[in-house]
Amino acid sequence: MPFIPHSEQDIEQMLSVIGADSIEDLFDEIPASLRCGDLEKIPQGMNEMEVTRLLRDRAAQDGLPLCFLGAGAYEHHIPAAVWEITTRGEFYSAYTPYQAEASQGTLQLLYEFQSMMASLMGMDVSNASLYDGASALAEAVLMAVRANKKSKSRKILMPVTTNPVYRSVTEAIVNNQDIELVAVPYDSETGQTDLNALDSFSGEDFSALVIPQPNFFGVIENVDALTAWAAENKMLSIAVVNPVAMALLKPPGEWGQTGVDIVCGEGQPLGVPLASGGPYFGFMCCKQKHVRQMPGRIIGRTTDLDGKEGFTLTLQAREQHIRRSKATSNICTNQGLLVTAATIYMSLLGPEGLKKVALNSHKNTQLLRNRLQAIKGVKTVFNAPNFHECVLQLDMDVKQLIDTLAREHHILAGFEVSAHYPELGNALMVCATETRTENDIEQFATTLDTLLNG
Amino acid sequence: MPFIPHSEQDIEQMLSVIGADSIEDLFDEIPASLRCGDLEKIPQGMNEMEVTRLLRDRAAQDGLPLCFLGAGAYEHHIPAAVWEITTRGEFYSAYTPYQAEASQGTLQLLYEFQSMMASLMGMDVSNASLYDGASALAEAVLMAVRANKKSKSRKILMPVTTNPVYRSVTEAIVNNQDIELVAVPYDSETGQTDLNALDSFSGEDFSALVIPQPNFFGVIENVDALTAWAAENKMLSIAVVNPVAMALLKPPGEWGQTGVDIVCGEGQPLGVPLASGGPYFGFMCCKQKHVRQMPGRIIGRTTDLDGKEGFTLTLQAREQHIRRSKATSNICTNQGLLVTAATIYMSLLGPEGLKKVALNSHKNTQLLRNRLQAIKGVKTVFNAPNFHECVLQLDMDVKQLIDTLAREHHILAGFEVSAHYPELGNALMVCATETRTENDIEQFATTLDTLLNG
Amino acid sequence: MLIFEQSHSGRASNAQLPQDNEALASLPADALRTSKPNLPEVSEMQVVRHFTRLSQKNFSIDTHFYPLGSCTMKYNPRACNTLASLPEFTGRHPLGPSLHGQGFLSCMYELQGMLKEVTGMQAVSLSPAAGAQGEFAGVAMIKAYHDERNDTARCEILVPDAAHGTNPASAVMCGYKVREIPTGKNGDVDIEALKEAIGPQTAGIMLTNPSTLGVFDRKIKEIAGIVHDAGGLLYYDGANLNAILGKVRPGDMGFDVIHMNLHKTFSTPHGGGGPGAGPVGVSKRLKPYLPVPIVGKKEGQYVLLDEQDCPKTIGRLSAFAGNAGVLLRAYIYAKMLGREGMSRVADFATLNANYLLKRLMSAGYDAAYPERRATHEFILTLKKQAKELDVTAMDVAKRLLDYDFHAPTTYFPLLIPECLLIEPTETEAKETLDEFVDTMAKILDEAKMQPESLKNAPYSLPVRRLDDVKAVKQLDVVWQELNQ
Amino acid sequence: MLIFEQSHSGRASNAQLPQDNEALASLPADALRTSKPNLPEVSEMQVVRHFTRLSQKNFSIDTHFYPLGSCTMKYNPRACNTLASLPEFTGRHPLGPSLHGQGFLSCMYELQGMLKEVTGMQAVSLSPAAGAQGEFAGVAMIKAYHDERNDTARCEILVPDAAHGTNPASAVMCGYKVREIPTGKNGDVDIEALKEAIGPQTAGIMLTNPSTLGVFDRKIKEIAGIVHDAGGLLYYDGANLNAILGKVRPGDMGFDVIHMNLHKTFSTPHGGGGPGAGPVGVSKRLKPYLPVPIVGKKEGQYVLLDEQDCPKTIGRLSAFAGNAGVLLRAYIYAKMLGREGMSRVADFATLNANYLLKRLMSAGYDAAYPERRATHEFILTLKKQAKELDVTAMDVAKRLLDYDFHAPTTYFPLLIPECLLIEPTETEAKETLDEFVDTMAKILDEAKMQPESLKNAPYSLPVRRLDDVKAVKQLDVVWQELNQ
Repeated sequence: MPFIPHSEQDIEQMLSVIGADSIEDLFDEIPASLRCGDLEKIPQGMNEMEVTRLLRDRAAQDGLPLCFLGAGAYEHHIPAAVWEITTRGEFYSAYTPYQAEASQGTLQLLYEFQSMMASLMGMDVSNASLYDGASALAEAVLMAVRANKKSKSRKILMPVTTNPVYRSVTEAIVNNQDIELVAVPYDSETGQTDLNALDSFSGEDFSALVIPQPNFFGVIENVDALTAWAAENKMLSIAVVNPVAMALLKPPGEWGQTGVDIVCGEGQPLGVPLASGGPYFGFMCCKQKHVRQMPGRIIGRTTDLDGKEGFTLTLQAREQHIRRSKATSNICTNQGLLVTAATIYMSLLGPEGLKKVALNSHKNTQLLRNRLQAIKGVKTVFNAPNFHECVLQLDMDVKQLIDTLAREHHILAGFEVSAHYPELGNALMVCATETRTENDIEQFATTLDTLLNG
Repeated sequence: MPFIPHSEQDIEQMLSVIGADSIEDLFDEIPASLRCGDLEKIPQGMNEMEVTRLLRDRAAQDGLPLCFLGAGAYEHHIPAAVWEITTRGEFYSAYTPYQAEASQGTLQLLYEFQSMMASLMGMDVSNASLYDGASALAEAVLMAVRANKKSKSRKILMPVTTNPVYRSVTEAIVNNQDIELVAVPYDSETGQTDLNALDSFSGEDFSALVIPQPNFFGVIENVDALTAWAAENKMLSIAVVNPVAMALLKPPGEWGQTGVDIVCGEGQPLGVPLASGGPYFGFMCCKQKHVRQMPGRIIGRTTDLDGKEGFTLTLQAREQHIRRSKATSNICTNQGLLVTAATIYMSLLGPEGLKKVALNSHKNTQLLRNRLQAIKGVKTVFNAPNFHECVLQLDMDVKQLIDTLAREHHILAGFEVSAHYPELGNALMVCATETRTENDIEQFATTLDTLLNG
Repeated sequence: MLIFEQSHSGRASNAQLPQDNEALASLPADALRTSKPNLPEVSEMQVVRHFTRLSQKNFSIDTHFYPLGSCTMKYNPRACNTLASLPEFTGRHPLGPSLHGQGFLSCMYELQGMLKEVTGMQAVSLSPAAGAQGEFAGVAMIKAYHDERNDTARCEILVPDAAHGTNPASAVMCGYKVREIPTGKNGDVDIEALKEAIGPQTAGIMLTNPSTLGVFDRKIKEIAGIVHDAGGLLYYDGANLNAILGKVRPGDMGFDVIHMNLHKTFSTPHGGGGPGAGPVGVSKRLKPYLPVPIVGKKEGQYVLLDEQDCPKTIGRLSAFAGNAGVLLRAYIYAKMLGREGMSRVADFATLNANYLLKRLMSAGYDAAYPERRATHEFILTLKKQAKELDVTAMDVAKRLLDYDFHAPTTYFPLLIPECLLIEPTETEAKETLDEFVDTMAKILDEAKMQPESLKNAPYSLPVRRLDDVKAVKQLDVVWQELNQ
Repeated sequence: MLIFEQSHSGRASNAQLPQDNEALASLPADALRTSKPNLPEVSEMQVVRHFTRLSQKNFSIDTHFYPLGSCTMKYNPRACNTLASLPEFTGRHPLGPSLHGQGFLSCMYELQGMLKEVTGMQAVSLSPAAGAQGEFAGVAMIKAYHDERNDTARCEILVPDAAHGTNPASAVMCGYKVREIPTGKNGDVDIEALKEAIGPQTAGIMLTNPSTLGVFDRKIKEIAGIVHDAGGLLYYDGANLNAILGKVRPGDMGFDVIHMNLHKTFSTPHGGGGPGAGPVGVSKRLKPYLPVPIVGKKEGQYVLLDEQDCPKTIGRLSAFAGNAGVLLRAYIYAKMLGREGMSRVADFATLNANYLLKRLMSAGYDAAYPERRATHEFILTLKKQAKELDVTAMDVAKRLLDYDFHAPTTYFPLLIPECLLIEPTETEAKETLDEFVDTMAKILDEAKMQPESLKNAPYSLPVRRLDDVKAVKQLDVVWQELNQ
C-alpha cells in the first residue's frame, strides 16, 4: 500500500473506535448504485524502482537537442543553488501561508519577490504571481477595464506584435465578459507597432493599450511614444515585458512621462526551467493607485503582538475566498514554488548579473543573426534593433527545415513565424541566450548552410 | 572573484583596521624567496554556466551501460528521498559534531545508524563508520591484534575467498606493523574456504580468522563451522559481510556458538550510488567487550543539564586528537554523509524491504545463472549456493568479451575473475541485483550467445 | 533580516556572472535602462544561507502534520520530484517538435487516460493551470455548449452556499450571474430550494461532492435529474476527489464536467501556494469544447492537438500546455498507486477522518454534523466554547501551532460558526492522529483553566500573532527603503 | 524521538518494497536469518519528516557562521553537488571499462595536474580517502624510500608538539616511533631543539606550515636544510593549505611529500564528519611509491594505473579509487576558481583572519601570538579570563551557540591554555565578522557581569550542555530497547 502507514492492527483499532465493521462501512452514505467497480483501464501500480526505470527511459527518448528556439520560453543558465533550495521540503511541501506565524519563510520570501519585481519593473507594487505570462495579460486586461474609471469602453488596443498565443489566451479568458481586443498593425519594415496606424484610433474610447517589450519578433518597441499616446488618449497602458530584458532596457515604470499603469509578463526566464512549458509564473506590477484592483495574492509587512516585524497575506478582501462572486479574479493559488526559484535566482544574479545575462543574450543573438544572414538564402526581415530574438526569411519551407534539423542534427532551429504571420513567408525566428557559445552558433550556421546550399 | 564577498570598500576598511597597506602585506612573514608566481598550468576560471556545460559533456561521454558487474560495488535502487534529504545543507555542510548541542541532528542520526547496524549484524555495538569496506578490514585486523590478549601472534588467517582487493589493502595498511596475513585456500569444487586446509593450522597461534560472507565468488561460506573453529583455536573471528545479504542470511552475531568478535564490511549497498567507487563507507561492529579497541567515531546517548536526552561523541579517549600516538587508529573523519544516506535508506526499506532486496537480487542472479549456463560455451564453476554473484567459465577470452560487450552493446558483462585467480581460466563473475529485469537478463544472454556461438 | 539588508554595493555571486561584454552599438540609447534595479548584491553563500534559514521558518508536510481541510495536505513522494527533474524533462522546450517529446507526451497521454477512468468522464484536457482555471474552463464549456445550441437565455449558475469562493468567482468570469442555494440542516443541498431556484435561466450548477461540509450528498442523483431536466448542466468541483477516488465517479453521478486538483488528490507539491494543476474532464457532449492543447495520437506519434484539430475549443488558457512539470509529478504518483492504490486513498483518508472525528468528539469537541459519516474531512464547531469560554476557533488554531501542529482550516465554510475544517489525509499514521487528539484535549483544558494561553498564542514561533489590520491599513508590500 | 520509537510492526514504506518472491530452494536453511533485524518499520513520510526535522537541529555552513579553526568551513558551492550527481557520474561502476569512463577520468587527470601545480610537487595520487589516510600514505612512502635504500636504522619521525593528533598516530601506523619537537615562544619550531633531536635515526619530520598556531614558520627553509642534511624527509600536513594557496608552494619550501584536505581547501562538503579526500603529492624521489590507482594516459585514453604499472607502489588504501565523488566536487570547484581564484582564497582567508583578530583584540581578548601576523586562522587565549573571572574557553564557546554562531575550535592546540582557534575563511562577509565581534564583546561583558549565563550555556538549543562523562561511564551506543 504505497504511502499508507496503517497496519492491520491500526485498522482494527480505528474501526472499533468509529464503531464500524469495515472500511467499506464508512462509505455507506454513498448510494450503492453509484459505486464503481475496479478501474480496469488503470494499470497495476509500480514500485519506485520500476517507475524510475520507466521515467528514465521516457526521458532518454526526448534527448536534449541544441536549442535556438525562444518564442516565449527561454533557456537560461539556472544556478544549481536555485532548485537545490527551492525543493527543500519546507518550501516544496508547504501550502498557501494561511497561518502566517507558521509560514514566515514563504511570506518573507514573497515580500522580497514583490520588492524585487517592483524595482525591476520600476513600478510601485507587485503581486505574488499569477499562472503564467499569457494568463497574466488576460488578468491585466480585466484589471484595466475595472481600473479605468474614465473609460466606459470594454475595448482594448492589442498590437499584433504581441505574442500571438498571449492574444489567443487573453481572448479565451476575457471573451465571456464582452471585452473586445482591437488589433493594432505593425510596420512591415521595422516590425514595430505602427504609430500612424495607432493614431487612427485617437479620440476613440478604449480602456487600455497593450505594449509589448521586446515584442514577439524580438524587436524593441517605441515604448515611450506608445505610453505617451495611451496617456494622451486617456487609456491605461499595460506593458508585457521580458523580465530579463528589463535589467538592460528601460523599465515600464519609466516609459513616457509617467510610466505605464500595469506591467505583466512571463517569469520563466528568471530561474525556471523550460520543462515543456510549465509550471512557469506570471508576474504583475502596477501603480500604487491601482493596487486594490490587482488580482492575485499580495503579501504585506506588519508587526506582531510584541511589535516585531512579520509578514502576512494582505488585501484579502479582493480575493475570491472572501469576496466570492465579487472578487477581482477567481485566481486562488499562485505559483509559489516558481516564485521561490525566481527570488533565489534574482538574489544570486543581482543587478549586474541579470544585466549581463541580458547583454550576453543580446550579443549572442547579434552574432547568430550576423552569421546566419551571411548564408545564401537567408535574410533578416526587420530593420530595427532586437533583443534576443530575430526573424529571418529563408529560401526553404520553414516547417521542413525545422523538422530536418531536429531529426537529423538534434538542433531546434527556431520558431515557425509563418504559422501566425503568413504574410512573412518562410519566416523563422531564432534565439540565442547567454547559454549559447560561439561553437554552438557555428555548428548551427554550418548545418543550415549545408542544408540550404548543399 | 567566485565565492569572495568582499567589495573594494570592505577591503580598504579591513586593511585600515589591521594597519596594513595591502593584502600583499599580510604575507610579509613568508620569505620572499619562497613566493610562487602565477600558476600557469592551472587554467583560467570558468563560471558556473561554463563548468555545467563542461561536466554535462563529460558525463555524456561515460553513458549508462547495462550493469551485470558487482565484485564489491552493487547497483541497487536508491529511493529518491535518500539523497534529497542527505544533501540538505544542514547535513551536507556541517562538520564533525564537536559542539554536540549544535549538532543533535547528525548525532542522533549516527546513534540510530549504530543501532541499525548492530541489529542487522546481530552484534552489541557499532561505530559511526570508517572509510570503506577494504580499509575497514585492515582496521579490523589491527583491532584484533590489539584485542586478542590470549594471543601473542601478529598473524591473521585470511581466506583466499576474501575479496582480493581487500586483501591487498589490508596488506598495504598493516604491513608496516609486522602483521602477517596467512592465506587459507578454497575448495575448488565449492568455492568455499577449505575446512580441511584450515584444520592444518590448528594449534598454531593466530590473532584472528577472517570470514567473508558471501565470499568474493558470491558463494555462501560455512560460517558456523569457521566461527566455531576460530573460537576453539583461541582466535578472534572477523566477519566481512555484505550488509544487504545480512537481511536474508544469518548475521555474524549468530554464527557458531557465540557469534564473531568483529564484523566489518562495505556499506555502499545501503543507499550509496556506485559513483566510480566512492565515497562509500566502511562499517564495523563488535562485541561489547571489545568496544574500547574499536577505531572510529562512536556516538553515545546521555543527558543534558536539565536531564533531557541528548547525543554526543563518546569514548574519545581512544582517538587520535586526544591520545595522539597511542590512539586506536589515525582515523579522524568518518563517512558521515554516506552514513546519513544509509540510515535513511535502511529506515525506508525496513526489515522486510531489505530482505526483499536481498531475495530479489538472489532470485535474479539465479535466473541469470540458469539462463547463461544454458548457452553453449558457458558453465558454472562452483557447485555451492551463491547470493547475488556467480562465477562462470567461458569458451572465450574474458577480457575481450568484456570489452566487446561494453564497446558494442553497452553491457557491463561482469568481473574478470581470472585476473586474481588465474587457476580458474576464462572466468567471468556476473551479478544481478533487484534492479535487473527479466528483459535485461534476456538481452544479456542473447547478446552473449550470439558472441559465443554466432 | 531581509535579503536587501544584507546587500552591499559592489558585491556579487561571482560564479553566476556571465562574462563581460562589449558595448551595444545595436541598441538605441533611449531604450536602455539607466537606473540600477534594486536587486540584492550578495554573495552566493549569503543567498544559500538566507533562503535555507527562511525555509526553516515554514511548517510543511515534510516537517509537520498539516490537517488543513479542503487542501489535502498529504505526503508528496520525493520520487515524483526527482524523476520530473531529469535533465531531459526540465530541458525540453515547450515548442520543440513532438519527435523530441515522445517520452514526455506519452506520459501525458497515459495520464489523460487514467484521469478519464478514475472520474468516469469521456475526455480530459490537462491544460488548466490550477483548480480555479479548471473551474473557469468548465463553466466556459457549459456556456459554449448552450451558445452553440442558441440557448442564450441561460444566464445563471447555481452555487450552494457551502461552495468554495472560486466557484461563484469563476462563474462570474464567464459572464454568469450566480444564485446561491442553501444547505439543508443535515448538510445536503436543500432540494426544495433547488427546485425553486432552477428554471430556463439556469445554465448549470457547480457542486462539490462530498461537499465542503465534509459529507457526501446522498441525493446527488436526484439533483442531477432536476438540473438536467431543466436543461442545465452539472459542474463537479474536484477539490474533494480524495474522498471518493476509486469508490464513486463523478461521471456516474451524472456530472457533465469536472476539474481535478492534482496538487490535492494526486499529491503534487503545494509549493507554498502553487503551482497547482486543474485538468478538466467532460462528458461526451462537452468534449468538442475542451481547452487546447490536448495530447492526441496521430500515425503512432503523440502530438499536441490544437485549435485546428479542435475547432470548437474554448481556446487556450496559458501560453503552452499548462503546468507540465506538475502533470508529470501526478503521472508518476498515479503510476505508483496503480489501480488498487486509487481506492486505498479514499479508504484510508476516510478511515483517518472518521477516527479523528470520533476521538475529538470524545475529547469534548462538537461536530457540525454529528449524525453524518465524515468523508475525508469533517467540521468541528466551537460555537459553544466561543460563548461559554470566550475562545474562538482562531485561538485554538494559533495554539495548535505552539504544539507543532499546523492548524486546520478556520472559518470555512462560512455557514458553520467558529468552525475548524479538519482533513488528516491517508498518509498520516494513527499515532500522529492520537497525538493531535491529545493536544486538542489539552487545549480545551487550557481554554477552561488559562484562556490567555490561547488568546495570545502562538508563543513559540518566529513571530507572535500578526496584526492583519495594520497590514491592510498601513500597506507595505514592497520594501520602501529600496527607493531611498 | 528516535526513529525506532515511531516504528510499528507491519508498517513499511511500501513504494520502496521490491516485489514478493518465491521460496529459496537454492539457499541452505542453516544459512538463513531467522531473527528480524530491528530496522524501523515506518512509512516513507515518517522517514522524510523525521530526518528533515533532525537536519534542522544542526548548525552548518548553509545556516551559520562556523569559524572552526583548522577545519576551513567555507561555502560548499551547490553546483559541485548538482554536477557530481549527474546520473552518468553516480551510476558509473568503479570497475567499468575505461571506455565508459573517459569523462570521469579526464576530470581526475586534470585534477591531478592542478594539484601538482598548486603544491609544487612532481606527482599526485588522488586515492587517499581522507587527510589521515593521506598522512599514512605519505609516511609509508618515506618508509618505502628508506627501505629501498636499506637505510633501515631510521625508526623515528619528528613531530612538533603543536601538530594535529593524526600526525603522530599516522607515524605509529607505519611502525615509527614519534619524537616531539617543542615550539619556540614566538610560535615557530624551536630550531635548537630540532637540531638536538635529529640524527641518523630520523626518518623524517611531519610539519604543518602555517602551523596549527596560526603562524607561518619563517625558518622553514632552515628546517628543511637541517632535516635533509640529516638524511630525513619532510612531510607537509596540508590541513592549512587554504592560507597559502597560490602564494607559496610546499614543494618550493622543500617538502618531499604532502597531503591535501580537499574537504578544506577545495571546499568539498564536510558532511557531518566526512567524507573527506586526502590526495598526496610527492617530489621526484618519492614518485615511484605513490599509492595506486593513479590516473594516467595510454594511447590517448585515460586509464587507471595499477600495481603492474607502478611496481614500487605502497599499494592500495581503499577498494577502488578513493572518494571519487569528493574528488569530482573538488575538480568542479577548482575549475570555477581557476588560476587567479586560487591565490584569492589565500588573500581573503588571510584578510578575514587578520581583521577578525585585530577587532577581537580591541574588544578585550588576548591573542596567543599578538606580535605575529595571523594566517588564515589565529588563536585567542582565555587564560586571563579563566583566572580572573572563572570562565573557560568552553563556556565562551557554548555561549556563542546561543547567539547563533558555531563555536571556534576549543582546547587545540594543546599547548595554548584555554584557547579558541578561529578560522573565518574567505567566504564570509565583513558584516558577519563584525556581528561575531559584537557578540564576543557582549559575551565578555556577560562574563564580567553575569557569568552564569556562560557557565550554563547554551540555553536556546535543542539540548542544554550535555554530560560527556555520563556518556562514557554509562555507555549507551546502541538503542537498548531493540533487544527487549
